[in-house]
Amino acid sequence: MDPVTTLTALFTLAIYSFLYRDNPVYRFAEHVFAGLSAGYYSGLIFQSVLVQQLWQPLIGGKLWLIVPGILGVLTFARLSTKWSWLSRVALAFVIGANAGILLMQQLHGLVLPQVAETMINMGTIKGLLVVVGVISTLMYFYFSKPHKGALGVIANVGMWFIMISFGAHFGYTVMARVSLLIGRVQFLVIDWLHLVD
Amino acid sequence: MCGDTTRYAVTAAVIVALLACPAAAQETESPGSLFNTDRVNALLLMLAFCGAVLYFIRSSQRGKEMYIRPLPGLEAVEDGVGRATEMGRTVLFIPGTGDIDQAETFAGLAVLGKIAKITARYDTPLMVPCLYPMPLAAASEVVREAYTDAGKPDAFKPDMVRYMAGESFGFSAAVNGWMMREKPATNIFLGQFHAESLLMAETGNAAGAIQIAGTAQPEQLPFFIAACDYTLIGEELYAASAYLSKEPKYLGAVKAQDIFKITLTVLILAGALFTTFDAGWAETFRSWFEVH
Amino acid sequence: MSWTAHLTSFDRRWIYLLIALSVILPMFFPVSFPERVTEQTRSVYDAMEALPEGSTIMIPFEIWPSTLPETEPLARAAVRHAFMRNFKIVSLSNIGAGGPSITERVLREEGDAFGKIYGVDYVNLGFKANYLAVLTGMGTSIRSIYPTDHSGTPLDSLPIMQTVDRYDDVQFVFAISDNATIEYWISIVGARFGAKIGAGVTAVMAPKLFAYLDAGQLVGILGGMKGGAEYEKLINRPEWATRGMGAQSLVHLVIIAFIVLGNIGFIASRRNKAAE
Amino acid sequence: MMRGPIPVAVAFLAGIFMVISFFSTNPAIERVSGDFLNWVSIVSGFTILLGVVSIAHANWSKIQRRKEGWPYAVVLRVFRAGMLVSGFSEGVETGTVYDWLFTNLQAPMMTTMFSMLAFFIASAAYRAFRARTLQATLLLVTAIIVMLGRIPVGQAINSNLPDVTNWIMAVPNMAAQRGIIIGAALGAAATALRIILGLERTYMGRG
Repeated sequence: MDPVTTLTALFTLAIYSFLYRDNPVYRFAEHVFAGLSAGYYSGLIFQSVLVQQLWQPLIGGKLWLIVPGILGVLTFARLSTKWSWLSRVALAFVIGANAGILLMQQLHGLVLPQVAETMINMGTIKGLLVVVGVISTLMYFYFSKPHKGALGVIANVGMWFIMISFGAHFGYTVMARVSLLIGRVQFLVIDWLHLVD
Repeated sequence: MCGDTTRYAVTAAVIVALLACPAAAQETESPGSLFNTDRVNALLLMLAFCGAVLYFIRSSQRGKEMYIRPLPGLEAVEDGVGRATEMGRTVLFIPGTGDIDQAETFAGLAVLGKIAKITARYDTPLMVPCLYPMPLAAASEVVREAYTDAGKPDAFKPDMVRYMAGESFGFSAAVNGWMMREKPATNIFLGQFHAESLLMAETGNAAGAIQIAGTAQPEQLPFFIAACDYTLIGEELYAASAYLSKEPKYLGAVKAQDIFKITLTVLILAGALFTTFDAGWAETFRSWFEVH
Repeated sequence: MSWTAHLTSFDRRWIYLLIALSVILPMFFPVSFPERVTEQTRSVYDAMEALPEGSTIMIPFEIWPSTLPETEPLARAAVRHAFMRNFKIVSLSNIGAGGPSITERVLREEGDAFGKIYGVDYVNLGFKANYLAVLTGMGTSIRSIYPTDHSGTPLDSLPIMQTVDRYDDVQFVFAISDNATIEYWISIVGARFGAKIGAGVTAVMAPKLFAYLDAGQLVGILGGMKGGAEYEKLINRPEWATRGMGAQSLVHLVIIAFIVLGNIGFIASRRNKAAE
Repeated sequence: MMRGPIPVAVAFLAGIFMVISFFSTNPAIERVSGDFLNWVSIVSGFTILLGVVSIAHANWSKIQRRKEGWPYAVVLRVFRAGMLVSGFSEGVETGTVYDWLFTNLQAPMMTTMFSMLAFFIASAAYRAFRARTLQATLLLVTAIIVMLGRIPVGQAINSNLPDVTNWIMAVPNMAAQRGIIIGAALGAAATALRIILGLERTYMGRG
């Protein structure tokens, strides 16, 4: 048995031991895990962003990259109480740009095509169900009036559709989670213990 | 609010400039035009939508009452804090595992402000674990402010809002361990959640807590519904935060979205009817909504 | 305690034990079943087949190491199909934690098997921060976001990148994703920049994508391990996913049995109460 | 007091520029927006680094005060330091300490935590999926049909099951997903607008 594989296997089992109940072994693994996940791709950012995307092009002559460089350094002003407002400039820059992208992405990339493709022939069962389903689901999320009367009926139909879709999600997701468990068990049974070829 | 006026004026100027461009573009018709005429529909939709949102936010700021229908999970929030107070145990609140630029995080933090006021009033222990540093900082301020507002600034402890781990599974491992050891009375999960939803909610159930959850991620909702006592479904989270926080910026937005839901419903229905009865203009009508 | 009460109140640990057994046991008695190919999987295959040999496609690996048992089989199946058709592959990842190294590993291993050369037949651009900026920026120029590939080689010195600088230059995007980034590939890269998109996603993400499939915003969907197994069948190379599917059946049946048992107990106890 | 308006103006200009570039195919605007997005990506990289740095000092107080469980806090700090020091000093390529810790400890533990959901999904479904109301029944019946329709055994039980499953996915499920997508998109667009106009400042903190 390879010692590294054994180490990995022991940590795997330590995490699974939580299924029986909380215990010191789990607690140890939990803290190792939490510690590891703090370092979390710091080195990668350093290489791929600071070196490849900023520093090399900058010394290669793209001088205006000094602007994002300065903005980036400003984010660290957050660590000082007096200058922390400067870090908000950098944060606002990123979040503002993202908001600009998102505003159009949501309206143009999602709302328009999804609305257009619901304008379909209701003469078929599928067509009728789709139009009714989309409209009633939308109306379930209408908050300005109590769900009574006609709106109540429509919202209720919407809830049926939503529940079917949640059932479908659930049915699909079981396979997703079981796949991961199969992966872990294969690691323990095959890679670690070599019980099966 | 002259700042607002300036902003609106600049926005309007930009929009007018954009609108003026199609005419220019048609004359030149070069491959690179200032305004892409294929996107007129997106422009109109954006203008109408932004206009509606701003209009309703303004009228809410001016004090217009905005009705939001009662949501079943909401009373449960206050009852849950009451339960924790009676039992002398902690309220666990997680504002999601999304970063600070997510709508669900804003909604979660808005509700947190409300809950922290109640826990401050009754001296109920509160625990708010956060995944990312920015929401952590924002949550700290929200809770501190709530305790100050409730007249108990000294009762605020910095470690009420806590960093646990920088990645969602490490975070879940830590929160789960904490739940089994501390046995909180009430767990509230409101924000953006991913796979960790059921990891934490099922453990919280095993630990015997009353649980209230809400997220706009549809793929996680079946699991919150299965493991929690109350679940806010999808946009109910936004409505709930508007309802509890009473902030015009949220109330007005919910109202504008409602208007748009009705409008889109009517448009969809009209388009579908045109198509069904093969009206001559069905294709033209539909093409107004298609993207190229 | 009445039998109905027993049915509704197993200790959860018995359930855990049965789930564990139903995953472990099939490993010792492997079975495999023929996989029926769904329409949404076939359309991805057809879209790839319809491209002329030598086309360039983009395969982003938006996956975390934690979902590899589910996503790696379908990623490999798609990469193999692409290499079988002599496509060139441009890859990248917006998942910082592990994404670029997964991309590197899968491409290198499959590339070696097909005798493909890095930089000529495929390239790994790696990771850059902020997927919204990355996806939008690549619409005008890949070079503006990625001056170099993952290991720091300037893009201009790679033969494969001589003809590629924006989405218009690739004929198909097969986005592998275990998270919501797939929706941004659809609504930014697809809707805004007009790229043709196929999706290879975890089974969790798949149900939502049916709305995009129906609207023509997606060409097709490979959903989770089953999607992978179907694709392996289409390209005639049954491997990881096909093997994994054998073990799926028993666990699914066990979970269904528990749901049914719980409901029998529930309905019976409700009858008892009504009778009292 | 220039502090408030500057970040708000920056967010506004950045957002509006992104909206303008959406509507334009002008080569000059495209070039500028490509460079601009590169800047955004670079600054985002810094904010991630800031996150790593600003949490590096968490958990100190527990150790100093020898509070209950403090040895665990020491464990946490040791591994955090290992990850940070190796990540910054020697990078993340294969063969580094960072890569070793990530590949052999962190990634397997992530998958293990994730795979625990296979157990939790079973116990939650068993406990909660009861045919109490019509809605609950719809959920659980759909779930069972879809589960059966996705596995080979389901096909053996009834050869129509895969087709029924696909119909559920493509019609009622699809319709509900579409309704949810449209509604959620409006919500996200409203949030984006509030950020651009400076009405949403939660992300900046208040001080």
